[in-house]
Amino acid sequence: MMSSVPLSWYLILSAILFGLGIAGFLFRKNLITVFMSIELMLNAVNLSFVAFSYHLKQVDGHIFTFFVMVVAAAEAAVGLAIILTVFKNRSTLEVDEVDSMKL
Amino acid sequence: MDLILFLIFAIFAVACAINLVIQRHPINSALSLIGVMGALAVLYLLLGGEFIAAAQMIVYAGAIMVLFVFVIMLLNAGAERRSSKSLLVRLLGVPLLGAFFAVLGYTVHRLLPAVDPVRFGEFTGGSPGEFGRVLFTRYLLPFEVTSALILIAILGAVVLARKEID
Amino acid sequence: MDFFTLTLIKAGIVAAILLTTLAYLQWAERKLLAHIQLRLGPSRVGPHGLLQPLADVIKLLTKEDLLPAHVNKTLYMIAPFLAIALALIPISVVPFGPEIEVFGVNTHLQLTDLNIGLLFILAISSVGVYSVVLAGWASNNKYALLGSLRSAAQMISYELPLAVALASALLMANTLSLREIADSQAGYYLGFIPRWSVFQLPMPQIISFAVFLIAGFAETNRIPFDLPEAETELVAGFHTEYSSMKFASFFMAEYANIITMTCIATLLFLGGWHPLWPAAYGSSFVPSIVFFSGSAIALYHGLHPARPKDRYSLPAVAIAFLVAGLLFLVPALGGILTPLFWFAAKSGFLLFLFIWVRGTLPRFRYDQLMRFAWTYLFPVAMANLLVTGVLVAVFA
Amino acid sequence: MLPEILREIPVARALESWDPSAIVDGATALGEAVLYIAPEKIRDVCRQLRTEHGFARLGGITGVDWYPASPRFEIVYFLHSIGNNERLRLKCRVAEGQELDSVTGVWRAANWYEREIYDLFGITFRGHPDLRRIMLPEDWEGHPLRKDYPVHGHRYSYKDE
Amino acid sequence: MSEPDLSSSSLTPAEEPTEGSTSRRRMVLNMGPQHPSTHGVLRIILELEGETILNATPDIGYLHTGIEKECEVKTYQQVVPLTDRVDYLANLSNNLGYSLAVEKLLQLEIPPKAQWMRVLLVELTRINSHLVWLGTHAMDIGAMTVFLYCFREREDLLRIFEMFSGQRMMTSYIRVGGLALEPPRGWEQAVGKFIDAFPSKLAEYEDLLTKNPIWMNRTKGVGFLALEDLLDCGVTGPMIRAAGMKWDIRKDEPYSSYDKFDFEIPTREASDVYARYEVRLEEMRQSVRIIRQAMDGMPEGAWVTSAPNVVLPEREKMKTQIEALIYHFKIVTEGFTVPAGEAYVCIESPRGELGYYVVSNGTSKPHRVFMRTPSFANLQALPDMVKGRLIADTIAALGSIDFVLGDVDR
Repeated sequence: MMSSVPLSWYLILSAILFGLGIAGFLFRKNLITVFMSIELMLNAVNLSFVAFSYHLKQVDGHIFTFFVMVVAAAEAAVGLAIILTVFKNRSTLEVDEVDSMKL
Repeated sequence: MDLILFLIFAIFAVACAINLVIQRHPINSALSLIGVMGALAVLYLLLGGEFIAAAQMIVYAGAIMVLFVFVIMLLNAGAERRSSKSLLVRLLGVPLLGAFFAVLGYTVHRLLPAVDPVRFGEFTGGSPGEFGRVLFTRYLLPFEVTSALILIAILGAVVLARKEID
Repeated sequence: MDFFTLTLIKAGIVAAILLTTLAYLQWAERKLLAHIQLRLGPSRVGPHGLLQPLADVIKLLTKEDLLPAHVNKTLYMIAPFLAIALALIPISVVPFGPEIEVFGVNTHLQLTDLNIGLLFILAISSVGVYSVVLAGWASNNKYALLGSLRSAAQMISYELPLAVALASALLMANTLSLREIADSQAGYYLGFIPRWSVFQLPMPQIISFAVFLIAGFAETNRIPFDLPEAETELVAGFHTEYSSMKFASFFMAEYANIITMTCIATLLFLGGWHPLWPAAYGSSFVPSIVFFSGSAIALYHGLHPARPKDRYSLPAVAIAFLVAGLLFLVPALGGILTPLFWFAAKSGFLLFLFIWVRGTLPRFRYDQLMRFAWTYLFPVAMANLLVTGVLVAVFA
Repeated sequence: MLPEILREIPVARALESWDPSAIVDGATALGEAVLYIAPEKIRDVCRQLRTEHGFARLGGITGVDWYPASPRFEIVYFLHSIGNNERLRLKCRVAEGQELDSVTGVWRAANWYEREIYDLFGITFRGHPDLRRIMLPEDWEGHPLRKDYPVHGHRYSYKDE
Repeated sequence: MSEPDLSSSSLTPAEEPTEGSTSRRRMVLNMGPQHPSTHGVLRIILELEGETILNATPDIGYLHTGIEKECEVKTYQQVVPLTDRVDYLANLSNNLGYSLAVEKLLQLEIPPKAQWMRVLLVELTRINSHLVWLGTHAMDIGAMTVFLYCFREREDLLRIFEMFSGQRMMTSYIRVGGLALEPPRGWEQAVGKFIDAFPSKLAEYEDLLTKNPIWMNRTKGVGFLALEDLLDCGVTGPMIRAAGMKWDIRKDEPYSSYDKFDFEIPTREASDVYARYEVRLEEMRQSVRIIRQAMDGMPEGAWVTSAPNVVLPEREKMKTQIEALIYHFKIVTEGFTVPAGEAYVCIESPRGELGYYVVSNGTSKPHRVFMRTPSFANLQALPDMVKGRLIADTIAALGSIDFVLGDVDR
């Protein structure tokens, strides 16, 4: 049937997004961009959850996704607060330059 | 119809994700990420996740990413400096990544047992009612734990971002 | 009839009416505000300035579209586009009336009925903040940046009480589909008290209605919460650097958001298209009576004109009103138009409220605004949600 | 050297006994008292007047150009005591190029007035915290309120245009 | 004004702090010279952290027109129209201050009717000026309707001024020696109608503002400056009365027969924007009281003094008597001479102490005219009022100072 999509395509998309997330995480130097790459990976995983949920015809995958979102929200709040503090103390966002434990 | 929608939004998501990685200025990356999230929300809808699609927009795109954009604007963070990479990396990086994804896709496609293709409307368990029923019965404990987590995160963020008392 | 054809026809009608309303809402605002302030308002273009919106559109379209040199071009172009798109989308799930039959076709007075209609609107409106933020950021102007920073903080803060206020109304309606929400408020207590959400037992939602309206004012950046574009402080806030049609799209977006907000308030709290009292007591004659009396007033003033040109314009208005009133008496049309009348009347009243407040109140200071959201509005909305939840659990 | 006419003014007598060399001249005309103060003493006199005689307010400072007389300028201080409902005018005769002590330390109000005189008369005040032009652009040439400044025919173009 | 930090208050516009410096989060915002709420061309250089103001440096001079210099090449009577343009919202007060100074030098006796007319007109000017202040101040804080209400009444006032002088704003109606023209027929009705209606209009403004919680939130405790600081900065007028100092030149050094009028000096203790608002509103009520007294007790007699060498003769006399013709010729061609000397006269303008210091060298042109304008001194207090507050408070504080840029820059 031409108009439907194999489930595996969703999973491949998820894998690609995850891979790009990793790439961003590894190659970017800006703390905020690194952080956003992590969010991208989380999103990729969420897509697999929802896809599997469809496959199993159960809502549990959605609930997992929901929890991931909530945790991501908490993570973003704390993470951005840390970034703010780092920037306040060192006035840079480059990962390479934030390398000492103390000022 | 499903296929067209899937292709449009999948390609859009991947394009945005690539843009996220290659853009030098964090605000562009953030906007790309919002694009990815919007595309994913539509894909969730195609998979029958009505509530989760709305939540994706409200929580992820509407709240978390606003926070990101807000912080970027507040810090007035400039573009990243260009780093000197070796010629090898520059020439081979992108083809290698493409090849890696191709292998990955093939593997996933092969390993997955043959199942029915996704048809829109076949699974309606993701409606808000159904979602809520499961969330507040089977997953009540995790739900409560998560709310505690959120509370702690709020406190942590407030403590961290607060002005130093001098 | 084919689903697509039907939807296309409905989309056309809704778009036409919405865009006209947008233009004339602005006219109405200027006119009303002018009368509140004891002046005339637009009166040059057309009778009573009725062609003013058209003139404005022509003016804005033909104005030079400036692109300042120092802006981030892509984002600068995207922002107004985003604003107007995100402001117009939500209207697609708003129902304006019950199921009707036209030329043998049964259809709802609604573009599409999503079972997560309200969530959809929330989702779209939560993304709406980006247009403001991007406009401010891309303008590369300090006033614009300050305006958009304020705006982002304000919209996020007020979305919470707004959503909580909605939640308590939803607890009683028990659905997310806007049409079912409106239908859940049909009927009357003791035969005459409407079962609207604001009156409904077990917990009348008056408090959440008030919270919703206040947060709605803030979400749409209206006085007293118009800090993102507080012109005396930040020149024009986030759209300082915009001109021509881009500037106009921000304004259209603002008015479209106001319309969406009033529609949601009407549907959730004021019973949608259900009349104030039952048809048994003659509520279906109200539209005709309103139009007829309007016609009589216009005719009277046309016969005793204050200005010479009123001699012709006011009788014309009277005739238009007379025809409108008669249309409601036609049995086939009355069934369709009466619910629409009630819906429009309630939304119109709320729109009037928006304008009235603008003519009355000064502006908050930024920190007061945030404090108001977090220390008054949010706790009140939460408490109301709790009480509603308990009462619904006890009585349901 | 207190002129006879000022003997009736208590403030003048008190100043005379505090520092005989402070007042160099004085006059009363039309019911207004004017004291001419030695330029190098102006800050001390002002401080004395403020702390001991209740002149809490400085109404203003201005200059008068008596070109071509010498010394050329008169700097006029308008003092006011709200408590005693009394007004007093101090004057300093200043030659061109001569500096004067700033009284910003006595009244903050003097800040802009001294800047204005610096701007429009070209008289420098020693110890002023922020002596810049106030009315005219920073790169303006000349001092317009001087009598030898042309009234007509002046051209100016902003430097950064 | 505290000692400004020279390094940070550089005048280069909107200087971005250099990258990596510790002050990177400090933003320099140029408020003005074109800005909706600076009421003219005032520039304030704000140093911000977020929206908190670390430092504010007013930069004035954008409206400097050199009026003081221009006075030196005009005859004494020709200076009067220039004084209109100093404080263009209270031009009659400026006319009066200058005329009083020259009259003092000439030692002219002004007939009672002219004096009472002057009081009446100056009080109308005070209402006019306060109306513009209230309207724009309320507009700045977002109350748009009050602005239009105020301008409705101001329109009536401008019509009255036009009736008297033929000009709505630049009236030049008070001249050396008395008034410019005989008061027009029917002025009693016009003024009477206005002051009968005005108290109820004041109540309308108060309905919209005085008890409005948002208004109170925006104004109470904002722009506070202690009385000592205000005195130190040379602030006068309603601002100092709002800090509890009961000092009004009309009472303490009465001029133009103000001592014959019965009125109160409103004071408040709070010294914030709200207190200044209350004081000015009360001043408008007192002005109505003074105007009513002036109308009821308006003396009969000449509206201009009889000093043939200063005041132009009547038209009829000029055409029939040779002395009058000679005087007319002399006054018109070269002006009147003023004996050498100097005089300082200050009056209570709507904004505070308005002093005219006129130095004469015995010719028909003043040697020097110094205008001690209230706005100039009052504006000096701004930085202290807004330091550590938010941008929105700057707007409120600016409005409460009620400066006129023409008055600041001259």
